[in-house]
Amino acid sequence: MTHPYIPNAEPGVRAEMLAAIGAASVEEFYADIPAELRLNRPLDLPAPFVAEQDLVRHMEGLLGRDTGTDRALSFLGHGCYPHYVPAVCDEVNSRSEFLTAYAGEPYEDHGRFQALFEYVSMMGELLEMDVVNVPTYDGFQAAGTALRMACRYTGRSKVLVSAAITADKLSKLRDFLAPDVEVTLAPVGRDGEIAVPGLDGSYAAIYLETPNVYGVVETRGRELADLAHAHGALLVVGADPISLGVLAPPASYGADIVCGDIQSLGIHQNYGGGHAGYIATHDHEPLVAEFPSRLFGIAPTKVPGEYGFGDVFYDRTSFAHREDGKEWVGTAAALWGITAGVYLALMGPQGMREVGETVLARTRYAMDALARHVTVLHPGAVHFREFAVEVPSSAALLAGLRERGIYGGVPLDGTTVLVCVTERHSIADIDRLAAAVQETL
Amino acid sequence: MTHPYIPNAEPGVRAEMLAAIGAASVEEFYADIPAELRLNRPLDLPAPFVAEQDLVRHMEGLLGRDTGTDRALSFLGHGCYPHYVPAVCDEVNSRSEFLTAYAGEPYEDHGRFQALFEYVSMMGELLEMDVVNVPTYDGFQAAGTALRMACRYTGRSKVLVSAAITADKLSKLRDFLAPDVEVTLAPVGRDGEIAVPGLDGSYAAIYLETPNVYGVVETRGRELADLAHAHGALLVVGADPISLGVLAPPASYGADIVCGDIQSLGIHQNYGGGHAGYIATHDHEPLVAEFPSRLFGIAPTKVPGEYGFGDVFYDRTSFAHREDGKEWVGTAAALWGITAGVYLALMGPQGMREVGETVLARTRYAMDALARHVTVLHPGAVHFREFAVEVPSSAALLAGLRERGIYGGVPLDGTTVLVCVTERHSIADIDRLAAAVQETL
Amino acid sequence: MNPAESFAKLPVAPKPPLRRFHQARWDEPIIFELSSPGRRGVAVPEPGAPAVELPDAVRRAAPPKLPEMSQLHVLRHYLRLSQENLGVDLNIDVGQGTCTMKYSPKVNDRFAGMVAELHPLQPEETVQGVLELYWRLERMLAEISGMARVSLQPGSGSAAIYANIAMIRAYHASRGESHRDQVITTMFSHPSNAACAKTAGYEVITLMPDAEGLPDIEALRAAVGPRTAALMITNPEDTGIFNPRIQEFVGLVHEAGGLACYDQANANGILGITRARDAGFDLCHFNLHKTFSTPHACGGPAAGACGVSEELAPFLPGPVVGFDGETYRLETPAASIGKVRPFLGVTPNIVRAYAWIMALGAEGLRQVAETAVLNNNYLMHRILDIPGASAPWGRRRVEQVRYSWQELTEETGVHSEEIGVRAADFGVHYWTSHHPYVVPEPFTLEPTESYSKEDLDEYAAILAHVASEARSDPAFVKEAPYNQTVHKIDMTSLDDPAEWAPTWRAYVRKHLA
Amino acid sequence: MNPAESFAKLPVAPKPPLRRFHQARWDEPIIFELSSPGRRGVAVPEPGAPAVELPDAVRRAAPPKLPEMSQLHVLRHYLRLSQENLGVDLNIDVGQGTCTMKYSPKVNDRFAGMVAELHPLQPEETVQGVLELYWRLERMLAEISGMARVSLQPGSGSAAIYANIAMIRAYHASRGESHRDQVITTMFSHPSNAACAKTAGYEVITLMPDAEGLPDIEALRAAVGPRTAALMITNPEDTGIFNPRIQEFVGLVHEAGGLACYDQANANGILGITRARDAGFDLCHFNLHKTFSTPHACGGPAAGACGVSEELAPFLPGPVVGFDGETYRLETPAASIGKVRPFLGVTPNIVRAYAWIMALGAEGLRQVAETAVLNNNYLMHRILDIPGASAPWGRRRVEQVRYSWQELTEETGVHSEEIGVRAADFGVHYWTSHHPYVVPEPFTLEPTESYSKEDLDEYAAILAHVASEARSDPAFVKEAPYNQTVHKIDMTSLDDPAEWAPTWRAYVRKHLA
Ligand SMILES: Cc1ncc(COP(=O)(O)O)c(C=O)c1O
Ligand SMILES: Cc1ncc(COP(=O)(O)O)c(C=O)c1O
Repeated sequence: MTHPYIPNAEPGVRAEMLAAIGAASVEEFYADIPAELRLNRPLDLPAPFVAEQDLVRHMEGLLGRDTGTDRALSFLGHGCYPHYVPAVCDEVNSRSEFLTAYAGEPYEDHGRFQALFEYVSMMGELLEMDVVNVPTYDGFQAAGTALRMACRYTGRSKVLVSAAITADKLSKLRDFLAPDVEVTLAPVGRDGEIAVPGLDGSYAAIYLETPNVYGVVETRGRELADLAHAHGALLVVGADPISLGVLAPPASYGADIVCGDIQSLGIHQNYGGGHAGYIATHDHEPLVAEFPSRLFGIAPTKVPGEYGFGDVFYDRTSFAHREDGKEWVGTAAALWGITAGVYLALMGPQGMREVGETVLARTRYAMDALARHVTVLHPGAVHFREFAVEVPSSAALLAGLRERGIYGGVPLDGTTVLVCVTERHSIADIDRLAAAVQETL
Repeated sequence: MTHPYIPNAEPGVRAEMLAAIGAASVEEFYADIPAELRLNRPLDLPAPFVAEQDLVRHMEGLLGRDTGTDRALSFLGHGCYPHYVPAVCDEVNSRSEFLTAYAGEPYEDHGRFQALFEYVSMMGELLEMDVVNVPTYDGFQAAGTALRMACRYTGRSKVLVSAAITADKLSKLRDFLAPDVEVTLAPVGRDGEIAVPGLDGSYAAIYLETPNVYGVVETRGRELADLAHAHGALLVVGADPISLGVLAPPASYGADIVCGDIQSLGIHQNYGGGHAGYIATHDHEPLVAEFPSRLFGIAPTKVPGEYGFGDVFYDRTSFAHREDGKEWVGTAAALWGITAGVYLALMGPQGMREVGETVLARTRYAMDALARHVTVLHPGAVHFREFAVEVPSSAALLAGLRERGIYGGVPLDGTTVLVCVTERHSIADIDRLAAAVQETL
Repeated sequence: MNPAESFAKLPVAPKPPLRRFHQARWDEPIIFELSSPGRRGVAVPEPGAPAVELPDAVRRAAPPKLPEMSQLHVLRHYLRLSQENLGVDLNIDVGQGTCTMKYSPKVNDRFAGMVAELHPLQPEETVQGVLELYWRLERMLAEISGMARVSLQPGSGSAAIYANIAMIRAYHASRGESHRDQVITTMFSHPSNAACAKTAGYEVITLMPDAEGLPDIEALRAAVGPRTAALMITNPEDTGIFNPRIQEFVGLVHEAGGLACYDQANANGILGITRARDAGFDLCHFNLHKTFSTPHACGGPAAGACGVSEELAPFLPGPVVGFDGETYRLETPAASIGKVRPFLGVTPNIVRAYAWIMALGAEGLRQVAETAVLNNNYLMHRILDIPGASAPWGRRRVEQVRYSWQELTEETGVHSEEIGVRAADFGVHYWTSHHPYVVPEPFTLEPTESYSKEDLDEYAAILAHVASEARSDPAFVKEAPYNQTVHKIDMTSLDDPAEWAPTWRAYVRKHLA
Repeated sequence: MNPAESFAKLPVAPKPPLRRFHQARWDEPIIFELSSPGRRGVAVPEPGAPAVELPDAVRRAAPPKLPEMSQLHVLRHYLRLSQENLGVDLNIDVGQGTCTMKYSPKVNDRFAGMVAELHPLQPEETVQGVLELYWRLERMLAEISGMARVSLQPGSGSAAIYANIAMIRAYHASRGESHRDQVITTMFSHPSNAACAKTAGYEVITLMPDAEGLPDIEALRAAVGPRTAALMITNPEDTGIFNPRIQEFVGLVHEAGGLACYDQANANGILGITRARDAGFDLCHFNLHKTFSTPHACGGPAAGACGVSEELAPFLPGPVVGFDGETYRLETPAASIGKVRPFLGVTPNIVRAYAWIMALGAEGLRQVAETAVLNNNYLMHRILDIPGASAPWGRRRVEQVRYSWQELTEETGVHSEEIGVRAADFGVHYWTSHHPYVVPEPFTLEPTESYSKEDLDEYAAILAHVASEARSDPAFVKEAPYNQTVHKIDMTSLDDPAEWAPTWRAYVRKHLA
């Protein structure tokens, strides 16, 4: 049987094509592969499910064993968030034309260019910055690249990084910056915010996140911006865009580069496969010159009133100049950018404000509800979406909750649990968590 | 808040539009509705879920209580069948352009016309008939209309209907034919086939189905065709197209009108919402004149090599002539027609043969497996997809199976159960059923 | 990159008033022409059990000549065809008047998918969720119509009309009044009212519009009598005019012993404003694929709902869903007309309609109605500004308007249908109206609540432009389309039995042999 | 209906040799231009709890100027844009050479959806299914590459290359050989090899092709030495030529104490034919979005897989999935370089790649390879028939070919890029190739196994036609496109800081103020 995915495997066509080429067999095309490199046996792989229905059964059997957050009450966050995904987001990103396209020209792929231009433009409004990249892989990469951009821009090779970031992200930053950038950690204050550090002229940047790993909203951004600028450094801020309907955009208090992950904007948790990173700056040529990612911009066409698009300042990239470009560029996470654009267009300014207000209020409600049973850390700070609690045993608490159908949070250590509350958690959900915590303890 | 579905409910726009029209308020447009007909209170409806996420929760809560055939092992058939639906079928019928279109002209809706033309054309190949309608509602309607077509064509008003059809379909036929067509039932022979009836010149048609309600493949089609024709009547055959890769198309043994349901061709069970009816004839003008449905055909355009489409013989329809058209035409089940076309194109002749062979073999395997524990009816007949078994108590057996996670079949009466086996049932599934039957008895 | 010389400057000029549309044109062959032997789009599992030998009498002799294609090629073909189609999601779909082309929320498709794997004959205890949903939707539609019970079984508006007539027939029969053999309808009621009545065995009497565009009440007086089984009427009719004397119409029919049946296929403009039962109707029906937003799906699957008074309830098609305060059950009404279609109804659309109402609530439905009516009157205001367009019988309209290009046609020779085809060169379309064209050179617009003011302005601007083209260059308009998938079609062969080709098979036989 | 006079006859004439394509053109404004105050596309639930007052320092002062649109209008805009885009599902996508544009089966998207609601930090016992899938895919890729372990964490091919370099760096460091500060690559290896190495702190040495189009082995001999950290090489290179001396290359590097790292982004032509480890490589990577069929998604999300020998396994990014015969667990390799991305990997694509292999099996993968290579050689045969097209360095090719229009350009002045743009007027496209253009006027075709002979014939016919147009009317070709969504773009402003507009905000400020 000719496999449904391989039309020219049909013997008749195959013979016809070989005849047209004048080749006796496909083997001829492999003439350059030396005999000693040839694998002279079939690959040792499981027997296939050629019939689609058999494959479906297999996959349903395999993945049906998982108990997703749709079948439990989940308060897991810590870098991947269960915000509500409007159906239109999924509709748009599952369109064949977007899902299966790649890298056509701004003509036959006009739609992709416009959709991504609109995404970066909406992000620009949210961030109050004029330059936003076509997404890089994820927020980790965005932070790493933002710091490298700061180093290249300032000509320095030291960065001060807030300790209030996830261990995983720090691991990525260390590896990514390792060869030539020195990373110093700024400690976290008792209030859960970055402690205002000492700085000198050797630093390229201060990097902090808001909300930070504890869900704490950093309030001293302006002070830190002034400090950085006073020493010729940049302020680089990691911000979750979902918060920016209510929280001040970092640019407003002096951030020079803003970066983060857009998974919260209309993208499912996807077992960690829903990430995409943004990096934003002002329209300042020397800083724009340091972006490795693609930047899309409007360009006129021969026809008045027609919007064309193209690559802004392509010469920066490794596509243009290999190792002489900035870092590298390649396939990253464009479709999530389009999706986030759809999300922002659906939400509009009101929706973004409301989702922010709802998350703030429900987070606070959850903190208050849990505070009756456990110690809530940094109770005086403004929290967005996450907060940490101290418990006798993280493992015991979480196991107890799990028995009650609740994924109670992410253990930060043996006695600290990070709880995530979004607009998808109803007040009743939070009450259920609080009751279960009480029972479990 | 302006509802996301109602852009002009926004007060500013609303006021602007009223001003443009010169109306003080929307009330003015209702001037023709007398005060005594006005509902002077809000409708008494449940509080809405305006936020999409709240609606999702509500719907998941409501429908999550059902245990579908994807969460049990189901042998239910009896007019609605669990054939495998290739993913491409769902992909095509969920395309916005098809899902949300209606009744444009053959220009701006060229795609719909071509897709439906191709559907009827593929059905024509399967049926070996030249005329197939754009789908009517379902197989019930198709049978009713086919019989009315036969009556109009012959000028007679009596039909002989095989008793081997479902009670529901008979109910529909009785109601639909009631005013002016007399329905006589032909008994079922001991072999499970229609008993060859007596006929006279007052009959417009003999109607039988194959496979019939017992899953029995009727073998005396030619004889019945000759009988009908000898008396100036038509042979109308109800056939499930999924069987026609292996079973002879009724036209090949003399059927004049063939009809049925296409739910088996790539359409989910949908709790009974996946039905669409087909009617087919030869290209014989007087019979074509009796179709009430739309027929789409190829027409040339101004540009050579361009396929245009349009309505064939539109003058037949109630759209053209109201009560002087044939029955009526309206919105029916076009998207399922497109879907069935996709299915047939995916399957091709080989796929249709293979699915037929697999269903035949597994049906027989299931009959043999159950025959070890219960009495299988009509064991000598060829069965396709369904067969009946006699048991001490249908209710007891089915309840017992249900406890074991099995929907064992449809009870035809207190001691007869109809079992359905398709290509989706593995041999292991059938063995599991047989074992459970044994345990239950 | 190596930018050439500059030939255009930023900023981009403002867009011109009309969209420079071109529809996707893939010039696709017919699917059979894409076939190549031996290929296939999906594989089927081996039997895994002994093959069954079929007797000659039932064995297929030659394989069906279906296309043989790999999966990508099937998909690609249909995706290309899909791009060659408009739909509510793509265009300003206000031109299919009486068809209520509204937004069908995407999230509702997801809900519809939740019932995909339910079998209609599952044990009732395993389908309490979907049964409750049916029950709740029935209760909501009962409230909206004022009726006692509602059947959700019919597969469309016309099927619901037919079910209503079947109930009317059964009702009269149950009272020994089977001599009632006439149904009265109106010329501006949907043709299915007349056609279904005729199919059900009735003689059809059609009331023509009076000078005000309303069905002639004197003609009704003349028509009613002991043979009257029912009045089947739309209101507002296809004209968009609400008949203020509707209660009188109902009264006259009731006095004669007939029933009054309300075609509420499109109730979009009067949701929460006025109800069928309150005007005295005994039966009514809704199209869930219109007012209640389920998608039109290229012409179905659709769904109809029949609402009836207490008196007619025993005749409803069965089953209906009953509720004892704890459990939902399928029940067959006492004197049921039986099945009008398989099983309980077109469930995916029942689910969508339910979800749509639940997203809006009472206040939302009222906003739907008011906005639909506002949009309609606003669009009318814009259309009537176009020289050559008119709306017979003055300006009173609810949610749709039957317009006329009579004046333009007289002036230019360009017909309404031609204007519609040319309008589609700008990415929108319209439907003229049902035959016969009582309003000359008609077109029927119904903007519903889904469209924005900007949409309506764009739509009116397109028609204004085409009307002016008709004046300046009528031949150009008549030779349209230019920017769509195909060019002007010669339809003549479609009515010629020697030529017509309703399948590829017929085409090959007649034209390629 | 009232058919007019006939002007065309059946049968329809045969289709002309080239498709009369026109892409959808909706002339859409930028989304901000569709905004109207107060509208919205989706509602958010009320807090249901007391509001939190934000301190001034963190409260947003002015609302973001996002568009305000109803749901249908957002959807419509994006659906229109989607129609203005090509994709594998729509076109004969053989022109993005080295990008392996193959069919991504629709059913696999459904599987991808099954992990949508999994959180990456769920307790391991609640995600045994997806962990098993990771583990199984790792085992299969290990078999396909011959490597000991495979990380599925990287988000793309380039990210996998970077992870490989990071492992190389860690490996040398662990042996006290951090003085190794050079990476050798080749000009026809993907630029990310050079760029990632540079980012990781290495000096990059690039081998140029020799007279046969293969990387110059003498140059390699000259380059290797005590500073050599690794060779990073593609094979077959972007030219499509398999380097028969690859084992020698690896040997030379090994002798110098360096590691050999194989860019197998695109292994489509050699699946089951030859394996990275068997040629002595220490590391390799696959692009799951190429060879293993996950969709390209307009440029990601993608997925990369890093395969390594036993010796390098301790350095893999963490976590990886371990299996004790009963339970699947997340484990961190002993000397892990740490995270290269959040969590475990781009799971939806891991799922798709797994399903794709499981639909094919060993025999199917071999058919994939053989058919990809057959298709490539067949297409090359057709392309080389076009006067003006050539494929430098003879006819030996595996799954792709870097062609040249040098002769045509010399004759006509029309450049490769222009030919590609004009070809898109027929519904297909191509990519020239990576900079710098070592092959003059390049274009790179890679037909993969997904396309039919008919597709390849059509593609070749389009290029032949455009080439002949270039001869007969070069200016016409240079002014293309004509049948696409937009017309010829003036790109000059994009490189001018005073003019460029990388967001709407910048555009408004610079050009509309
Ligand atoms: C007023 C009216 N009645 C009845 C119908 C018939 O509905 P359907 O097309 O669903 O059969 C329609 C729709 O076309 C209608 O607008
Ligand atoms: C040979 C080769 N290596 C590496 C890459 C980079 O992969 P990605 O685009 O996923 O970063 C590609 C794809 O462009 C490639 O073809």
